[in-house]
Amino acid sequence: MQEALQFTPQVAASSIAQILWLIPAGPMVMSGVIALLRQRRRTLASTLAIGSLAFSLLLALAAFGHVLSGWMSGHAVRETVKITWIQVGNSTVDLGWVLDPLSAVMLVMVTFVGLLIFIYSVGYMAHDENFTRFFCFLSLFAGAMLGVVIANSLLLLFMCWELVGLTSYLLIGFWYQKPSAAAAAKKAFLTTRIGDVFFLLGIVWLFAQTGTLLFYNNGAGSMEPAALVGLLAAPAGWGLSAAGAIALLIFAGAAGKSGQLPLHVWLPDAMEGPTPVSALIHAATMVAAGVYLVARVFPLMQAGAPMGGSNTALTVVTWVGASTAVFAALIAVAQNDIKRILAYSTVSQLGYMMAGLGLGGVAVGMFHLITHAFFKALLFMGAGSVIHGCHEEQDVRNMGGLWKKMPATFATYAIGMLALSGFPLFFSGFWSKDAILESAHNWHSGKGPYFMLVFGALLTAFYMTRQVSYVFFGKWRGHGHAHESPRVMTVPLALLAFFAIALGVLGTPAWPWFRSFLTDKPAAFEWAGFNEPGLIQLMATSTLVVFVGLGLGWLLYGNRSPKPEEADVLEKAVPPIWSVLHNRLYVDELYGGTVIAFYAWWARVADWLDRRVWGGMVAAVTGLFSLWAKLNRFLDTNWVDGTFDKGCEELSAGGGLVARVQSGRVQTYLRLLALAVVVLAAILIWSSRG
Amino acid sequence: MTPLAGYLLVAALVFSIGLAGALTRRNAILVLIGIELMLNAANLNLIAFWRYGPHPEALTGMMFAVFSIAVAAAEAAVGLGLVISIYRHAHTTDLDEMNRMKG
Amino acid sequence: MTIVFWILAALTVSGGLATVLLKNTVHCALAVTGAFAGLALMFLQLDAQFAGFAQILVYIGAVAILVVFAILLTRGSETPKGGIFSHTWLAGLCLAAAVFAVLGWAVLSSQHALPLEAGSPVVSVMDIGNALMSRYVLPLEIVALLLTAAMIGAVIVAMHEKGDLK
Amino acid sequence: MVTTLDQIFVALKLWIVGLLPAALQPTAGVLLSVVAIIATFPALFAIAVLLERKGLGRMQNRIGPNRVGPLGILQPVADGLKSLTKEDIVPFSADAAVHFMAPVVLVVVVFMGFAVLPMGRNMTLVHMDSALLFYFAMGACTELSIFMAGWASRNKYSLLGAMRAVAQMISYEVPMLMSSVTVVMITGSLSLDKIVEAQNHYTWGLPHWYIFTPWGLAAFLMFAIAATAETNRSPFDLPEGESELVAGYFTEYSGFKFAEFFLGEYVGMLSISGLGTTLFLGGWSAPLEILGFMPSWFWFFSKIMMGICVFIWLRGTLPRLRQDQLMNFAWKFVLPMTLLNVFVVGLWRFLGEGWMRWVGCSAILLLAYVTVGRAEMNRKHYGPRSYRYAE
Repeated sequence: MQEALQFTPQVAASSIAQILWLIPAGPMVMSGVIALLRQRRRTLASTLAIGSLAFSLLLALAAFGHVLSGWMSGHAVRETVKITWIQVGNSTVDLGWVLDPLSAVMLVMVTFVGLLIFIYSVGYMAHDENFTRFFCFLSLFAGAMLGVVIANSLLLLFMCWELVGLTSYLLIGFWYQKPSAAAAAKKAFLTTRIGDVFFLLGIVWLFAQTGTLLFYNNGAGSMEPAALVGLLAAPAGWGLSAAGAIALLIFAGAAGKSGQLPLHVWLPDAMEGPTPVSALIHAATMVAAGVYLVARVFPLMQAGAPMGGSNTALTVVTWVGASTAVFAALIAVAQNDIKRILAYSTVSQLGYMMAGLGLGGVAVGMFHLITHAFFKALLFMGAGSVIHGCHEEQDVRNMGGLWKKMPATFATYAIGMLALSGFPLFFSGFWSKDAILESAHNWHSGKGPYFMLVFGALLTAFYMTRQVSYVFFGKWRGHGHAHESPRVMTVPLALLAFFAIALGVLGTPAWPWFRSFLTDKPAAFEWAGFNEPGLIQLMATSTLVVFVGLGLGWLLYGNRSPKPEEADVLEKAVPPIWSVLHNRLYVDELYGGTVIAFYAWWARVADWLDRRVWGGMVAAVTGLFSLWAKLNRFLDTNWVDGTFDKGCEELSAGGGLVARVQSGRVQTYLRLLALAVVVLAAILIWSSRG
Repeated sequence: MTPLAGYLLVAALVFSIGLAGALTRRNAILVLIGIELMLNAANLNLIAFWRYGPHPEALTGMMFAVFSIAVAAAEAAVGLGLVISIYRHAHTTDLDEMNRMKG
Repeated sequence: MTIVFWILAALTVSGGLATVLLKNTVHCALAVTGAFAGLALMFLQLDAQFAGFAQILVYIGAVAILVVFAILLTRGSETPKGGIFSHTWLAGLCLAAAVFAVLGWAVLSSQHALPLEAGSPVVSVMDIGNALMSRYVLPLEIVALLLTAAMIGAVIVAMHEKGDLK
Repeated sequence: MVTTLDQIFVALKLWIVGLLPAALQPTAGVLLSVVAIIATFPALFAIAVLLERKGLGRMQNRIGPNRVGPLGILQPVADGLKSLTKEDIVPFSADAAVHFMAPVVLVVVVFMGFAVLPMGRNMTLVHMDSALLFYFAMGACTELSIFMAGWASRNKYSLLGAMRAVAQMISYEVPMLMSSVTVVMITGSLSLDKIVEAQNHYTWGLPHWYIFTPWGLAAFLMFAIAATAETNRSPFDLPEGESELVAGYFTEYSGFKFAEFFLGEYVGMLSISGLGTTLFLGGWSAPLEILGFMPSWFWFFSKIMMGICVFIWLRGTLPRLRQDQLMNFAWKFVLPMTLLNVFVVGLWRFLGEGWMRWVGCSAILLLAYVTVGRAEMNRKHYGPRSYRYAE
């Protein structure tokens, strides 16, 4: 086994693709450097982190431009660079990275949003004494995520994936002195681990099947037709092909990272981390990673699916996504912690993305991912700025009337909220969600997801309205007096707000630029895009739904300022439902009652076995031996000792005799030495002459 | 009697004299001196063998002697230092009174 | 067997004997110096100039002085009560005699094997230097290390615990 | 003519030896040279004493000896006669044998040193391959004799003086060796003849003496200091510091033994300056090419006498050091500097010909001397003395 790291660029790879690795490398190296800094070098640390990420952003833009120009000139760009990592015999494990529209778009998004969040956190963490450590972790986080994005090999992707998990653990538990934070960090780590186990299984299986982990390797990659055909051919039981099974396993990993239904519990608790971290996790990096993974392996996902139809994997993805969307939205309705509400909304939006992937393919899901990244980052940072302004107050009931107190925050937050709830025509959220709904509507196998998603949209509009009216309208119910946040925090908000609106342009049915960019079909702008059958009605419906949601929310919560201790409107209306929702549908309790209880029970059983069964045996054996020992003792005392003691006395006497030789006198020893020499010499001579 | 034998006999004599001194004197310093004498006798042997040996041009014996002289110097320095420090503790250099290491 | 050899032998042996037998420790030190000188002269007689001068330089120039200093520092010059010989002197003497007997026996019995005449090697200091720097460079380095270590050790050992000497 | 004058002593020796039967010739040759040395240097010793007494007198605004003979030239003779005729006192409790041996050993050893000094062209008594080593071996022996003198006198002043002397000589022997090693490194030989030969050629009429190189100058300065200390001359004359110890290790000596010590000291000075001359001042070679016509032995002896004059001058000028100052100076300044010098010589050797090695070596040495000198000067223990009274 020879481990050579020979670097084999392929002919097509352009210079920008060659140096693509610099994008994640920069922040990673910088985090290493920052780790070496002393705690006091705050400015230096933040400068290094931000600078490195800005550098990555420039590179990402360059890469994007490269891809864009290639796309403009009509041929799809997909350049890969391969590094042979391990070579065993003739089977190699390759790492590598790929530059194609998907990764290019993702790179730009991550670096840009990440950069804004970095700048923002300079202001937000200004008073924390572990500032440097924070930036160390932060840039490592960003670097890992960028690694996930550019990875062309499932293995490299998995490495960075785990790195993301680790850094998320570190960052969520950043305020480790808070027990809740530590617990949340542990929870996040373990929960995602569950998904990752399946993911790893999928990877191994894939390697066993195809012998490579590269996605694209001019025809030899695992995401390319040749391999896929082989995978489809291989059966895996339960009527699944190997492709389907592996796809599901990988999806489990993705579900873990991006908080899909069974494994979403860690995401809301992750709010314990500092707000910029929440923003980063929820908007740009971590949860996006799951969706991105699915998008990345989409060829595998849809392998064997009939044109426009679906296969097992996609169906599962769709249903999980849809149900997550509704489920989380329901919970979000009844939360009072400003960040928790956003967290659940993130979960539900991730459900939308997954559903979009399952229903409409990469373009739909990714488009929502991008737009969501922007406005969710916006919302989180807005929330952060609110919390910052209200002196670390997080309960929405203790706020209110902030719209005069912090106008900038309010304006940007409102934009983000409207975008999230899909306010028609002007906001990116509307178009991306609309695309998902459309594809759900046109889905061949059942309308279930469609209705669920529509309901989800309603709820989204509702709880966002609730939150905003709680926070920004009514009378100020907090203590102390709130203040606007510093410029370093508001400027990023403004930027994000701009993009939250502008990005919509890229995805209108009239000019589906984004879709065509990802799916390599050049797109022209024609109004005819709207003439698709049912499209207008669809848009109308979603608009209607959104307005209903908004109106309902305003009706119930608008402009009234309840006492903090006063019960919520819904609570008064329908207490049981409220309590169920307020307690997050008892999922944590459910897990506590089932999984954890099961383990506890097992532990108790094992304990009992230990005590009773094994312990009993041991006790029996011990008793036997002790009995035997007693017998021995009896014999000893009575007739061994006599003789033995005699022997001991003899021995000690002899010892004394010998000890006399060691008189502690140098010359005695010297004498013995000399004697020995004499004898030795005599013997030698005698033997030599004889 | 060949010359070499003469040198060897002298060396042997000096060696045993040194040994006798080391074994019989009570003063630690004189014991050290005796040891030095023994070392010198050994050096004489080396030189004599080098001189009368088959390959004098190989310098081996002489080199050995030179190195052993250097080592002897070090030994003397350390040994005398030890004697002095012992004297500081026990206020004597009489070996008969120095039997702290008695077993 | 030249007359010179006999003189030198006499000088050396008498010096050694004096070292062992004399009462006054300082006299012993001086006597041993005589023995060293005799040995050095023997080296010279054996055409080992370098070794001989090194012997004089090291033993008479350094070791003897060290010994003398040690004697004065330990008040060793006044003869101790109860004789200068340890009470086991007889055993020591017998052993020494035995050693001499064995060695002498060995020499005499192997006399027939010993070469009669010496080749006359022309050894310049240059040769020695070259040998030291080429073939014996490793021992040289090691000896240098040893000497340094010995020096430091001696200083530390002989230094006053409460560094009031400096 | 020139050569005859140059080689006159050699010729004389050959002629005398030629008169003897062949069997005795080698022994006779050696004896003759020995006799010559034993005759010459005491004479020089007398001259040196006279020179010193008169010179010191002048330095101290005295006239100096001027009674015996014209201008007091015969003063040394008078001293000699006096010391020969004085009673030889051996203290009652002294260790007679050692007390007697000490001066003998000293004188013998000191005279031994001359055996290897080339005193002129073809005027080396023993052509020895490791002459320098021999010389230092002999020098090492003097310490022992001094110790013997001090210890045998059973007198605390003598003992203290002896201990001081021995400590001082040991301390300064090391730098002396080191500074001579530099010359050996360049010449590539321990033989003093070769060393002189190596310096005995000229460019533009100027000699190639080692003192005219940066390292050579540094080494020579260190050598001079060490030599002054080795011979217990002022400012390093603590062993016989009259103010503290009556006369140091030869307090208890009188008459001829004292004269022997006196002789030993001065002959020691002569031989040391002879060695310094040989090592750094080109031995018997002429200071200028055009002066080559004068006999080599003349140059040698004149250089030696120059050395003596320097000794006298120092004695007349400098105050006596204190013991701790002496030791600190030896171990903390002289020794490091000589070691550095050894390194510099290595550099010199391997930088090869050219101006570069001159600049480099001089730069290193200057820097070292300035910095270390400054540091040493600013040390506290060179400040005013603090007395500790015996309670």
